Amino acid sequence: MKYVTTIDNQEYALEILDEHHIRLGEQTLTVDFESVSGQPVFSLIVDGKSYEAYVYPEEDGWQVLMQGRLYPARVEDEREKRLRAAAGSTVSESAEYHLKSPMPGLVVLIPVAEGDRVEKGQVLVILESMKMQNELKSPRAGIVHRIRVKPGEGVEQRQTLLSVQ
Amino acid sequence: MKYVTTIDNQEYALEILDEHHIRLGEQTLTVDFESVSGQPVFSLIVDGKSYEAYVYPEEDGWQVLMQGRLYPARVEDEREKRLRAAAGSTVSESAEYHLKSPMPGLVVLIPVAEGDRVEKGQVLVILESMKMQNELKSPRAGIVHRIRVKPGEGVEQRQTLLSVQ
Amino acid sequence: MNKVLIANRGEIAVRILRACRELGIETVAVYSEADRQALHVRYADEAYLLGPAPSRDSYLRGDKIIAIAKKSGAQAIHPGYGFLAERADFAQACQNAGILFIGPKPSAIAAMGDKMTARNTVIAAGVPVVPGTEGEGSLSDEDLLAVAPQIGFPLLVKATAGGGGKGMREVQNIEEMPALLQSARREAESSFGDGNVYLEKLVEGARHIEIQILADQQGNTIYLNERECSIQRRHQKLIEEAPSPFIGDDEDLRKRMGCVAVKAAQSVGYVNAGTIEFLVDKDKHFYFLEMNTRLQVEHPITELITGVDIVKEQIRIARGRQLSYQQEDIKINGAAIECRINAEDPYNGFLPSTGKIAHSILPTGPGVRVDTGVYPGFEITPYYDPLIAKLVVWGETRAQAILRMRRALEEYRIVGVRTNIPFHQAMMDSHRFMGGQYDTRFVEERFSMQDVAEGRTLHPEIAALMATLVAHRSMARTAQVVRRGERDTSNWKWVGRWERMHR
Amino acid sequence: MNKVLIANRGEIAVRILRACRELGIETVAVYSEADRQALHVRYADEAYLLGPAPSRDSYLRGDKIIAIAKKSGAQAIHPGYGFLAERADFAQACQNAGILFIGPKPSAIAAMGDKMTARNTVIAAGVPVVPGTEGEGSLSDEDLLAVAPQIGFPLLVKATAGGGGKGMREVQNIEEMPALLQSARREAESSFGDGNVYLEKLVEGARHIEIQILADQQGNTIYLNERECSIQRRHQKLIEEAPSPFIGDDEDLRKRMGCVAVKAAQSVGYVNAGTIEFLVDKDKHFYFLEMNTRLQVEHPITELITGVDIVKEQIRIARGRQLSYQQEDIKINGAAIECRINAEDPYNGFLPSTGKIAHSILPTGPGVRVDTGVYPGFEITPYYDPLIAKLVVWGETRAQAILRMRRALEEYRIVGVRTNIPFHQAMMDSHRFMGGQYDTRFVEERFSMQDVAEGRTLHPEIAALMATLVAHRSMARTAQVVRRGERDTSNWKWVGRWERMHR
Repeated sequence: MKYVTTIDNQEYALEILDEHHIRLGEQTLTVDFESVSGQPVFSLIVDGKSYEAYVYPEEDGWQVLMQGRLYPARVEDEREKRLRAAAGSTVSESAEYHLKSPMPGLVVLIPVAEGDRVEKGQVLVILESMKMQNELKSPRAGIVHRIRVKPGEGVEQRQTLLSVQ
Repeated sequence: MKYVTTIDNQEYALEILDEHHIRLGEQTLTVDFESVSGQPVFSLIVDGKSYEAYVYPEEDGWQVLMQGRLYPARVEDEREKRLRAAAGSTVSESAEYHLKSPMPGLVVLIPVAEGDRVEKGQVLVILESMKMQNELKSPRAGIVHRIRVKPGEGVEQRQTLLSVQ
Repeated sequence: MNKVLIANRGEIAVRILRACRELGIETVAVYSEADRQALHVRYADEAYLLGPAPSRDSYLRGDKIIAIAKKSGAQAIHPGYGFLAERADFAQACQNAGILFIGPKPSAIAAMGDKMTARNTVIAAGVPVVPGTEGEGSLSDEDLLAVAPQIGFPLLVKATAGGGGKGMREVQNIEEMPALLQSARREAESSFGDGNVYLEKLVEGARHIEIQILADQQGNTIYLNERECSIQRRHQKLIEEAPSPFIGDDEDLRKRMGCVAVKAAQSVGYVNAGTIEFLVDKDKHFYFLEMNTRLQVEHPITELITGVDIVKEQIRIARGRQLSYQQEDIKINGAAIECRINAEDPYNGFLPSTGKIAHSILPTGPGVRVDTGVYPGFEITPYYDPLIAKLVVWGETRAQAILRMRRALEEYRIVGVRTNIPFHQAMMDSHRFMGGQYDTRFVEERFSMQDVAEGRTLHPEIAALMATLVAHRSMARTAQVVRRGERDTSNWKWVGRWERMHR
Repeated sequence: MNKVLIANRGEIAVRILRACRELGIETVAVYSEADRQALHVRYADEAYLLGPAPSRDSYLRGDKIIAIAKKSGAQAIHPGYGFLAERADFAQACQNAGILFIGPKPSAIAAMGDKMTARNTVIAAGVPVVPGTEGEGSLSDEDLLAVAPQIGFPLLVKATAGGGGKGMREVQNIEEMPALLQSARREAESSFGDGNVYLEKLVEGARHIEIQILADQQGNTIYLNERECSIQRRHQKLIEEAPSPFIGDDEDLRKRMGCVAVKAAQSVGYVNAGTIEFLVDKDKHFYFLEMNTRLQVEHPITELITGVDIVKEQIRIARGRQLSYQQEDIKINGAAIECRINAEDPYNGFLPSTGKIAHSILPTGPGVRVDTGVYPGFEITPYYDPLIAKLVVWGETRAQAILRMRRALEEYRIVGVRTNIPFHQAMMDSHRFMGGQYDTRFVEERFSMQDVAEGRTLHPEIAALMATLVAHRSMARTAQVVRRGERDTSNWKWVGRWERMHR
């Protein structure tokens, strides 16, 4: 599984190879990673170095508190990164927003109806793809209109699904 | 609910009146009793005195470890005390043992059959009485014979149910 | 005296309980509904409910507390700090009820509790105060402009009714003073409905240094040297140390401050433990700030460097015995630092954090003392102050104490509430703190948690690894639930989806 | 030296890690598969897996440990106590690999490790040993009968090959000696296939008192006074205290023992920290028992009364620096007691107890130090010794230390394994312990946990209340399950019944 993790605007490309091996950029690291006492306290031994940190979920990612220093981190797999890129490229606070499918998939659920008022971050469509259900969220507040798909329908990449204005 | 609790051969007659009141012998005590952190550590405030103890279940009762002192305790409600008295009064290692019903009730289950070899402490009959299911156990090892009742049957106090020899 | 009621909660109640237990004295705890499972209730021989969680319904109910003391047969009440500790009326009520109040006489509490009385009393005893016109009533602009040069510039214009910086102006010279007086009065008028102002010398680079004193009923008063408490945020002390790195080897200054503190205490006939707070400027002039007529939060650092058990001495004094020590017995051995561990989030404006402590590992080992009233499973409620533990270390030197504090902070684990431990870690790494180069404005004006990290090795790639591994597992777990659901009932599937959707 | 490998686990590994961290030295931990989550692994800068849980596959793998030291760049190895600490071959292997062994030279370990060599070496240095014929080879009955009056009665006949009391006889006078010699030889022959015996003076009312020494590479050797460790069970120390209540104010005896200990250490060219154990009889004669060429479990009590950080001195010595102290700097301040908290059940023959620590509250506050390697959630496995924590207290006097230990023991909560805390509580209540009236046989021969309770207030009725309330709730819970089941599916009902039946 490949991830792109961002800390302080620095992106780290990571690939989880198996239980004990991770690729970080060009290096392959041997890791031993355990939760301590079932708590959000984690012990990581990586190539002999021992680290411990609290890792807390955050609304938009994770907080890693290690050695008295807080590292806010965003972890995205390729799919999520594409989702965000797609959302980011079309977002604009004033203009109409057209939700486009970031990947081919199957519409599972559309939890909104035309005319609904939605908040920023509210889920507009749940799309099944890469065997996972993906939430497509609204990048801004507005009114939903022109829903062009329905649950059960297959969609192509970059197909417009609905609009928010 | 009435209990007889035995510590060091001393019997204490206790009655739980409600959440915060207990009768101990002739006294009515105001108690505030809580488990600490969901552990077998208990804090008891009784008429302003504060005590704390570990209370562990034991095969035959409870262990109360308080202020560096262990108090092994047997707690019996009236029904259990009668059960034990009934068992105790007829037990004999050599002679045939006749299991008599310690109270009126309904036979729920007889988990043994004639000719079965049973161990000391093995359940012979489950009797429903006082809205509870009571296990009648064998006071010694032996062979079950002459089962005189069957599940669903009502029995009288001191009625012989079966024998072990 | 063989039974003492402790009219407090939290770490200080536990601290006092321990002293009593070690003296063979029985203890009576009082508690609010929120504190049924608090350590002080668990450790005490007796415990009585006061009332609902809010302090005014529980720990401030002096009447109930005195009634409980009488009912339980406690001959004395220890008030700790906060709550009723500096309430002269409560001390008087104890006396009226025939119960010993472990602290000073009501008259001493009252005298030091009123700022103007305190100021005038200590001035009369020859104790230096911050020069200014406070306590001289309403003065006109003309009067103020006339007196300003005597006080000296820079100075502060402060609202008489004021607080929180409202109506306060810093004045550099006489020329700009009239305009600043006007604006200060306008602001004071609009904020407090009272335009009166007074002048106070601006103590630049001020250090907050306080002297612990002990006084017995036989008239012996001694000082246990100083504590430095300049690391503050919004006037809340966060880190204290003893001895003060600012006083350092200046034994003459130490002695002069000690003697002045003793004089201030004697000026109100002080008995028991107390603390005289001073502001010290960069030229080592010191000014009386106020007297705390009770045990201080930070008393342990003094205990560690002097070997005196202050709480036991308090009880000894209350029993009418002589102090165990004379002034010449009091030495300084090594250095001690205290970090106040608060349930507040240093990354979120130090907002208080509440919740159940799910897990905790205390730092232990040589030279480490933790005074705390919490434990795993205990709930931190919003009703009381956020202090959950005091982490105190001793070292042979200040440098060793700092190194030890670093390792202790790094060992400390608390899960369930956010704490200010990272703030303390940053401070222990700060070059200015290490050099003893700080004043009371340091935290607010010149300290940033990000800046100090410069000296530290950062591990963003390790943090990235950790976050990724946790995220990966969290996702794997969700996937697993869905898979389990498929074999089981269709409900599970939707639970899994729902969980993922609401992550 | 800026990186040290700690070749140990548990509390002592944590203790050494802390010292390194406070000295700014990087640390390398090694661990077995059972110890992945151990504190020493979590606290260290680096950690390397040694192998499976059994010691021979992990902590005794000197070869692997040296390889890890080289790989990680550690310049030194601290062995702690146990495991490889007293293995001359390991110390030698470190030396050969160019790694500093934080301890004495291999030759000193070897000399003190062999009982006969040690005895002869110290005798040559003028150190008193328990009079006897050990080390004189096989003697006939005639020889033994001839030498017996010189040793003096009572004496012990002991099997040369022996151990565990087999082939041991106590002899009161010369008349009964021939018969006892015969039976001892017969038993030794049948037990060990070797009928050789030797004589040793029976030290009556023996106290185990040991002297901590420190020696640097410059030839300075000092003693840090004594520890008394007579509270033992099956030769396992359970409680230690410093100073010894038996030596008490006898500064002459203290000094003589200290000087003899220094002499014994010097006789083998000893460097680093070590301990000379003595037996002391009721007439204050003392006899060399053995030398422990390593850090002792009980070193903290010496630290508390002398202020010396022994582990930091060990590192200092290994770095080739002079001791920080001279003999005249070493004073005794107050009194310290250590209770070894073992995971064993004092109510069940002190059988070891294993399991996961579900909950724990450490005693803290003034004068209390806890050295431990465990925490809530950690699993106590059967692979290593049962020591889970050392509870150490300091008091201004021995009486105060005992009172403080009582309150600390009462505060300590550990859920998940049984501990010997109740044993320590009983001991702290024992009049003989309080009076310092005990010897090495006290625990096994004259101490009963039930007896000492006489002085205590018992609360059987409170225990009855507690047991009844817990039983009642447990029953109510079961009943509830059945009730819930009735509304739900019939399966629940049977689960409830099953639970009740199998309670």
